[in-house]
Amino acid sequence: MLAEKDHFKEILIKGIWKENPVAYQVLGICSALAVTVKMSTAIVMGIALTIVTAFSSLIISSMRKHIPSNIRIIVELAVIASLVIVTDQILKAFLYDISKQLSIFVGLIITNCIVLGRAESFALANPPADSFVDGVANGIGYSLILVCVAFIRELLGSGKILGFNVIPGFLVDMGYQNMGLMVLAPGAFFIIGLLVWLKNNLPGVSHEEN
Amino acid sequence: MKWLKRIFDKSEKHFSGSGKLAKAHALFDATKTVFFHPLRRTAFIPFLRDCLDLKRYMTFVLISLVPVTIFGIYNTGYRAGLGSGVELDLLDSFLHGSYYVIPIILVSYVVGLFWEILFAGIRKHKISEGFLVTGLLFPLTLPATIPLWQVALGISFGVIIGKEVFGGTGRNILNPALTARAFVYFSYPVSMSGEIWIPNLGAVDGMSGATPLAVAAQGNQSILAALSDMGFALKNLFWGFVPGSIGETSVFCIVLGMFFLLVTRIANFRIIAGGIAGLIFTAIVFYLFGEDPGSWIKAGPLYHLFAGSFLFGITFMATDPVSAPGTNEARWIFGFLIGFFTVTIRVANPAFVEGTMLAILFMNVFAPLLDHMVVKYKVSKRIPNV
Amino acid sequence: MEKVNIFKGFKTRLKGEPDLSIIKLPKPSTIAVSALDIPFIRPRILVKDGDKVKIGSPLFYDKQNPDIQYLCPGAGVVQKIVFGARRRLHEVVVQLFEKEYHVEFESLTKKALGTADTQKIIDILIKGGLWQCLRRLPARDTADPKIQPPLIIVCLNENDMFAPHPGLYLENETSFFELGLSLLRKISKRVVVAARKNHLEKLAPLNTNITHVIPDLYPAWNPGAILFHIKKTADENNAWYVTGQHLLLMVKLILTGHYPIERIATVSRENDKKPHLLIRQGMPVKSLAPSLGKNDLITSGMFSGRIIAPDSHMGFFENTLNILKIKNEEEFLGFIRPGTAKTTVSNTFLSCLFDKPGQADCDTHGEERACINCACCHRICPNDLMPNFIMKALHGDDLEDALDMGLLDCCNCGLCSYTCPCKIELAHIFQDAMNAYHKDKE
Amino acid sequence: MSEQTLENQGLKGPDKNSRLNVIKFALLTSLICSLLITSAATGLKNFQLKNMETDRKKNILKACDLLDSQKKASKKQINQLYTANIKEVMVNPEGKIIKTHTDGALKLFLYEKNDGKSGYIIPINTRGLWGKIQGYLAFENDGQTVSGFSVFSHSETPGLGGEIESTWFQKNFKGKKIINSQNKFVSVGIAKGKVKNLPKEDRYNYVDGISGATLTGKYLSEGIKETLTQYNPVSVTFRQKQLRIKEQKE
Repeated sequence: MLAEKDHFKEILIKGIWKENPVAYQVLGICSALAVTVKMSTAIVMGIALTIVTAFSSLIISSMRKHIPSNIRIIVELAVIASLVIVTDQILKAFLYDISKQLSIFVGLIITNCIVLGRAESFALANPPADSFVDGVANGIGYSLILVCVAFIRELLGSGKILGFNVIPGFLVDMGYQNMGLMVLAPGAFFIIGLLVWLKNNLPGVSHEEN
Repeated sequence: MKWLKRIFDKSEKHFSGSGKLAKAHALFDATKTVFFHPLRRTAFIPFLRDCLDLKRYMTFVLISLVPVTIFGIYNTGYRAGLGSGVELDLLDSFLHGSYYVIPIILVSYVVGLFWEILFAGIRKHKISEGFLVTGLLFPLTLPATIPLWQVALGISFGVIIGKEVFGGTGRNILNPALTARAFVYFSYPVSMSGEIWIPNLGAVDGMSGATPLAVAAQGNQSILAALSDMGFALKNLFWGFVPGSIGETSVFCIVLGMFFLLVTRIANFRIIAGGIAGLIFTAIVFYLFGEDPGSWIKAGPLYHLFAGSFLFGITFMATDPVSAPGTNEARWIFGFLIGFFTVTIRVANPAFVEGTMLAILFMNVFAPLLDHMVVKYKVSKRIPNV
Repeated sequence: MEKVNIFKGFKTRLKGEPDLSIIKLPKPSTIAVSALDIPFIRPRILVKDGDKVKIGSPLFYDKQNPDIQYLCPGAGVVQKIVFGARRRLHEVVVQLFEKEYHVEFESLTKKALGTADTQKIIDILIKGGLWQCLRRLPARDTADPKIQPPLIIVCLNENDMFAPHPGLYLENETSFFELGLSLLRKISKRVVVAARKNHLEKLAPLNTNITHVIPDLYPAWNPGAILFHIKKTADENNAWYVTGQHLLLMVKLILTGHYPIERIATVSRENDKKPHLLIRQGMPVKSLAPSLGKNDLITSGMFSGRIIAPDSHMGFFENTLNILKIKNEEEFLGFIRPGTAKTTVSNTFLSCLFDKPGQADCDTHGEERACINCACCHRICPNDLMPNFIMKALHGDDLEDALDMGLLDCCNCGLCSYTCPCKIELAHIFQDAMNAYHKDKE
Repeated sequence: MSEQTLENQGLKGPDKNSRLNVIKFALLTSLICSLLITSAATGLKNFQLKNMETDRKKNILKACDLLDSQKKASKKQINQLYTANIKEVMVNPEGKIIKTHTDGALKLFLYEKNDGKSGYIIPINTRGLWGKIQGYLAFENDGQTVSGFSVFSHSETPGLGGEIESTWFQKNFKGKKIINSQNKFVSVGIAKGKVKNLPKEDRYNYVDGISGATLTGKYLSEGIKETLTQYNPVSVTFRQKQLRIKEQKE
């Protein structure tokens, strides 16, 4: 039982930090650029992706012994696409404002390399429970980076955190301006690049050292 | 100069090995080599070497920037006076201008140097002279009213993202000074775009109005008439008595610097000539086939050449050897396309009227590709020898 | 006479050009054969300390090519055999006798030389220790006697700017030289003789034999540069070359049966106009340049030679010494001085306005920096290479790419390193890469 | 672990990879997936439509200041406010309210607040610098005073043209007139720079511009003018005889 726990823990750490999908595998950059202007969208996107990845991994893993190998990718895509569409519909129904801001990017979870990547590289070769944990871990890893990037972009670009103004008035009076670049897509590029750089190079943070 | 040498020799031990200030060795070394040209015997063929080194190379770019800088300071002061309704004399203009411009240059150098030293310390290499140029070029492309903290952020971005992430001078693909400017331009558009910037003596707010490039004629007026109405006659643009970024206004001073760079062959004439040719060609094409008489389409080549920052960019930014192509044929293409894109962006992109910066950065990215194509072509022409 | 169009190169004049008189140096007490200036050699010693040798006795041979022997240019006792690091042979020093004896080789009369079999001549040359004067491009290793070369280039000038003037060593030797050319024509169908434009007057008696005229700028007389500009097909890349002096020696060997030991050499030094010297092969450096100071660096070619230790001897291929000043005073604010007396090919010093001969010193004049892609190296390369791109390709271990861009066309003139404002050792990098490639291919 | 699994797959391989099996599996998967999607789409459709409707209503309410753009409001509140205060009507080009749809009919929203203030809202649909700008412009019932402006969607440069969605810019419109002192229609425009630098007689017809976004302002001004010219008969009607929701209800 204990060993089981450690085993899951290891998968979790691997997905969230050591082999972080964005910072290490450099997957899912496209949506990371698009939805990180605000933290709220980033969080919702993170949750959506985590759910889709976790359940697609679970489903595919439990079917892995029955999926014919020559239509493997198509089956995986069908499962993922169905999950994505359902998620999108739910968002539209219950979180309309955010789904409007996420626009097509929820739909594009289908093409998010993380989901298919985990299905291909992990779920096809591991039991359902492991795959589910792995999907969750990777989803959280992705969300973590997304939220970090969104935090920086929202703070610098709009002077807000989760929609609340945090820049004190006297700073604005002294001439503070929001950094417009952070609102543009390249801003996310720079932030992600710098994060990856720091993660892989800062002594003590980098896992490559250990 | 013996005493100075002695000071350096004495303090060397603090900066090296286990000295207290060993972390600042790069700074010490940079300072020392400025005063005393280092001696180093040749170890490999050829046993004699040219006297030109990178320090002198970069210093010459600085020298070429002197006229532009001095005129920029004067013009800033003079404009500030006009903005407050006073006509200042030469000295007063200069003093007032210094009050605005010198802090910008200082901030740019100090902050940039801080990053340079930090990276030189971590990577254990020497401070590269290229920064001397970046540190002055960047402020010259800014309006005098820019807040100093934006200057600091800009130069930090330029040095880190524009240069150090690639491994330092010589390995960057973009011109760091332009990268810094682009950062400020997109981050703080209010301070940087569309309007001109005249500090107002005493008041906090600057005045603003349209830059020559943002001028659009009203009604049936032609663009040329509109420009001269606003005080942007060709003569004023040539001498530089117009508002604008600190170093970019005076065509005359830029041409002085250009001449110096060309005579000393620091700047490659192909880039400059190609650029001017590209600009004139494109401007003429637009002039002949364009429709709208009130827009810059009909401004003609001379106005396109003199207004905005094209000449400044093509002379000092595009000729940066690191980010420009290294083959002669590619340099012609590179220059020509910068001219072409400058006019195209000015005419076709209403949001970012000043196309030079975007054109140069864009072509910077393509420089290695141009080089690659030229090299491949030359290789195909060669009698193989393997 | 065909004109070779070489436009790029080192056009500045330098101080210290030797004048055109000849002085014969007295006989030295020691003489040596150096292995340091012989490319790719893996020597095996044939003598030991105390052995008696004659002029023409073999001292060592090349393990890769045992036929190629290096002969002693004097008769005496082997005094010492000098080894360097990792037992690398530096030189074999011979203490000379008062009276010297020759080893007798087979000789031919002038007439017999004209009709002799090619193989016979080759045999005499190999035995007589002068075959190695023929070198093969691009690696500049010893020519292979079994192969017929596409062409042979006779370089009247050796590698240095101040190498012996051909007009001097060819004076009154026209017939020998013509014999030499006929000898080369037996080996190859095409023989190219290239002379510097301003040497033509002095070479008037030979004018009918000169096939190509080269401009008067360094390194137009480099065989690599000549070949690059005259070659039409890829087969010609492996052309051979021989210097004018060596060709004369070869003829003399065949005619006399004695190993020839005399050469014309030059010593160049700033602010010093030295005469040409008639020396023996392998003379001590000190007897050529008696007044050496501590601040002197001695090389066998300013742009493409080697550094010679003051107490060693001249090499087999070396006929030039340059004495370069070592600077020991740091220049105050040196990077910004107007510089009225600087040697430069750039336009950044006032000295570029005057046509004064420049001074030569062996300082790098700056520190090494990363390449800024200024393409100064391309601007000066006589063979129109793009050294900055080749260097980057080599840096990225992409030898294929470097070869495509013409690495092997490099004539090792050293001008790219000379002109580089970032002080990158381009020529050294290329030489290393070419040597490594050559060794790999062997 | 994975090797083991691969082995298992290998053992089971020939069976599950038979052509019949592939077809069966594909059909089954498609069936389940399509069922899932269909049920989700149909089951949630009503919620989604309602959401879209509410979003539109919210923006209309914002334009006439019935809803504070800073505060969040629940769907219920929005719907209540809308039904209580807003009425959607069609007008013909002459400015008369019509019951049935005809060609050239224009959409118009009438509002009446609890404090008695009433007026009308015109939908704005114009080109911006980079894309379409959609919004609502609200008027008081004198037919000349702007009472509010809201932007529904746009794609202008963030920080420059994008400022049109900021509160200060939208508040700017409040109290501006669309006619000049001679009672001639001139529309309301966006100034280059600050209104205080304009000649006195123009100040009521212009709002402060966004610095650095001259062109967004230009296009928006043009768009507003065009729409207002179309709607001019309506405004004229209002100036002469105010229309009220209540009258319409009767």
